[in-house]
Amino acid sequence: MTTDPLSSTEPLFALRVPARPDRLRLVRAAVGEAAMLCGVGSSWVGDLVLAVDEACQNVIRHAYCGRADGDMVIEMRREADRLEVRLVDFAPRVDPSLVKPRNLTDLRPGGLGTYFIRILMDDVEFCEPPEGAGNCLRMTKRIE
Amino acid sequence: MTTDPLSSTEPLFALRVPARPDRLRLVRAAVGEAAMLCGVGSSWVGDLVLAVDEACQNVIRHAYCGRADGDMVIEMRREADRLEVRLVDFAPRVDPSLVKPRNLTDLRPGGLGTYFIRILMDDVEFCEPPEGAGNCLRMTKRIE
Amino acid sequence: MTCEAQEKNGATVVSLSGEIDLQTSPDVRRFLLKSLSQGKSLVVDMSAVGYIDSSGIASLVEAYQTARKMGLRFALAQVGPSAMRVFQLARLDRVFTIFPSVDAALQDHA
Amino acid sequence: MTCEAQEKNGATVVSLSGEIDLQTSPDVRRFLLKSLSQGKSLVVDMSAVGYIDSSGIASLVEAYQTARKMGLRFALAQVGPSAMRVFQLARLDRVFTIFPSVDAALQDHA
Ligand SMILES: Nc1ncnc2c1ncn2[C@@H]1O[C@H](COP(=O)(O)OP(=O)(O)O)[C@@H](O)[C@H]1O
Ligand SMILES: Nc1ncnc2c1ncn2[C@@H]1O[C@H](COP(=O)(O)OP(=O)(O)O)[C@@H](O)[C@H]1O
Repeated sequence: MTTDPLSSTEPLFALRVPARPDRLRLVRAAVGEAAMLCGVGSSWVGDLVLAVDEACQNVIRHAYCGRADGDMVIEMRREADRLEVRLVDFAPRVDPSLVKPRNLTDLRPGGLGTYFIRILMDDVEFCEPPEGAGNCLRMTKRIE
Repeated sequence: MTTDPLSSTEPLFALRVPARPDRLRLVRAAVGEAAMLCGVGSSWVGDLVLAVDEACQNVIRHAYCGRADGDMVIEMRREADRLEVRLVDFAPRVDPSLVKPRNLTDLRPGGLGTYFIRILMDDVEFCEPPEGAGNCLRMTKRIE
Repeated sequence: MTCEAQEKNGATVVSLSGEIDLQTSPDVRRFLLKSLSQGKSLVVDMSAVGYIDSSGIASLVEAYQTARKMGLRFALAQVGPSAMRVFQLARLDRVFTIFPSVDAALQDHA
Repeated sequence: MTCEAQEKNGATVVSLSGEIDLQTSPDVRRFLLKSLSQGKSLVVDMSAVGYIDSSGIASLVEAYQTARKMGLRFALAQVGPSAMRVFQLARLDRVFTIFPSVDAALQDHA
């Protein structure tokens, strides 16, 4: 065992859950605990947890269109000075150009999720999903 | 989406982490949140969390002999009136007859983990591990 | 997540407690709209809300808009740091009326 | 997990706080043994311990045995329900001297 295990590149966890609202607490708990391993402050952790939660919500509501039988996988790793989160689903391929925030000045319920993700993370992009998966959203956040 | 999603058989989560002491908080958080989905009380949850933590500790300390490069997978599912936990590692095959608690009347540090697991869970057994894995400990606890 | 309502100084005070997320926000939404149907000013005590996401925000925005349409006041009280952070991100700290305490909100309503 | 020591009525009071598990129990063990090397009675304030596992129990048992060898008193104070549950499972509630408060433990030491 090394003394400072999380100074560089290493996997934190991979979590597979049914893509359902009642699993989001569990996802947040795992993401929060993993982030704490990197010695970041609680507001940094809170921001990361919110961004990942919003991305998972979008998988549940949009990618799977509310169908309750698909899974999602949340993978977190430390990459040098960044935390990287990959969110994989098994839904039909999404057109990334349709995933965008609404105009904030237009006050209405909804439309904030992608906006939160973009301002809270340093990089967000759909990347090539693993064999057999539908979509893979890759998000990174610089560790402060 | 069904209204009572957890009344019968369904997967709760599968979590893969490096088999290291600093990942145990994350494991406990996930196990605790998943157990809460089944409508059990907090002392029932606490007992389950302790048993799973002890089983993970034994993978870290005994199955991997303190080597820090192996993973473990914790899988939890509801099976009718039971919670089932499977703990899979990728270590060399363990002889189940060597996995046993010490005599409690002999006061010394250590030797309590397997005892806790046995009294807190209703069934504990090594089962056939998945292809490519080393060991699979299957534990179930009746939901009260 | 629990929602509780009580009458105070002629207003309805709803206390939310726990985490407001995609799982629980439909209940929060329903509870707030039902409370507004009493026809009284609404104060939402946020002190015990440990987490709120965009779906929780949506429930609050909908209640806020419903209150305005009904000509009723809608205020939040004692917003903790984690919820305040989310309001600020959504620039809702300037839209919602936010009081440091339920009492301050009730005095303003009176 | 934090460990803090202070002198009180000629005894050393160690306050443990957080979760005592395989990751943190080596620190707890070291801290308790170092505190015993002061040669004073030891009271361990457990009130802020939210979790303890068999490795944490092992650290306490080792400190308890070391204290006995040194002829020093060793007591636990304000054990919360989750830690007490674990002591009971291990049948250590009958081995350790457990007081409802640090003050009660100190009075007994005096
Ligand atoms: N994972 C996804 N799969 C498919 N479409 C998505 C996904 N995430 C977001 N979208 C699209 O982007 C829009 C904006 O999403 P968001 O900002 O989270 O707000 P909301 O979900 O409330 O509409 C959604 O309405 C949806 O059309
Ligand atoms: N996963 C495992 N792989 C190999 N051996 C194990 C495993 N779990 C337990 N053992 C064996 O069983 C013994 C008792 O384990 P336990 O009751 O947890 O106490 P301790 O780990 O403190 O010795 C261990 O010392 C070890 O020899």
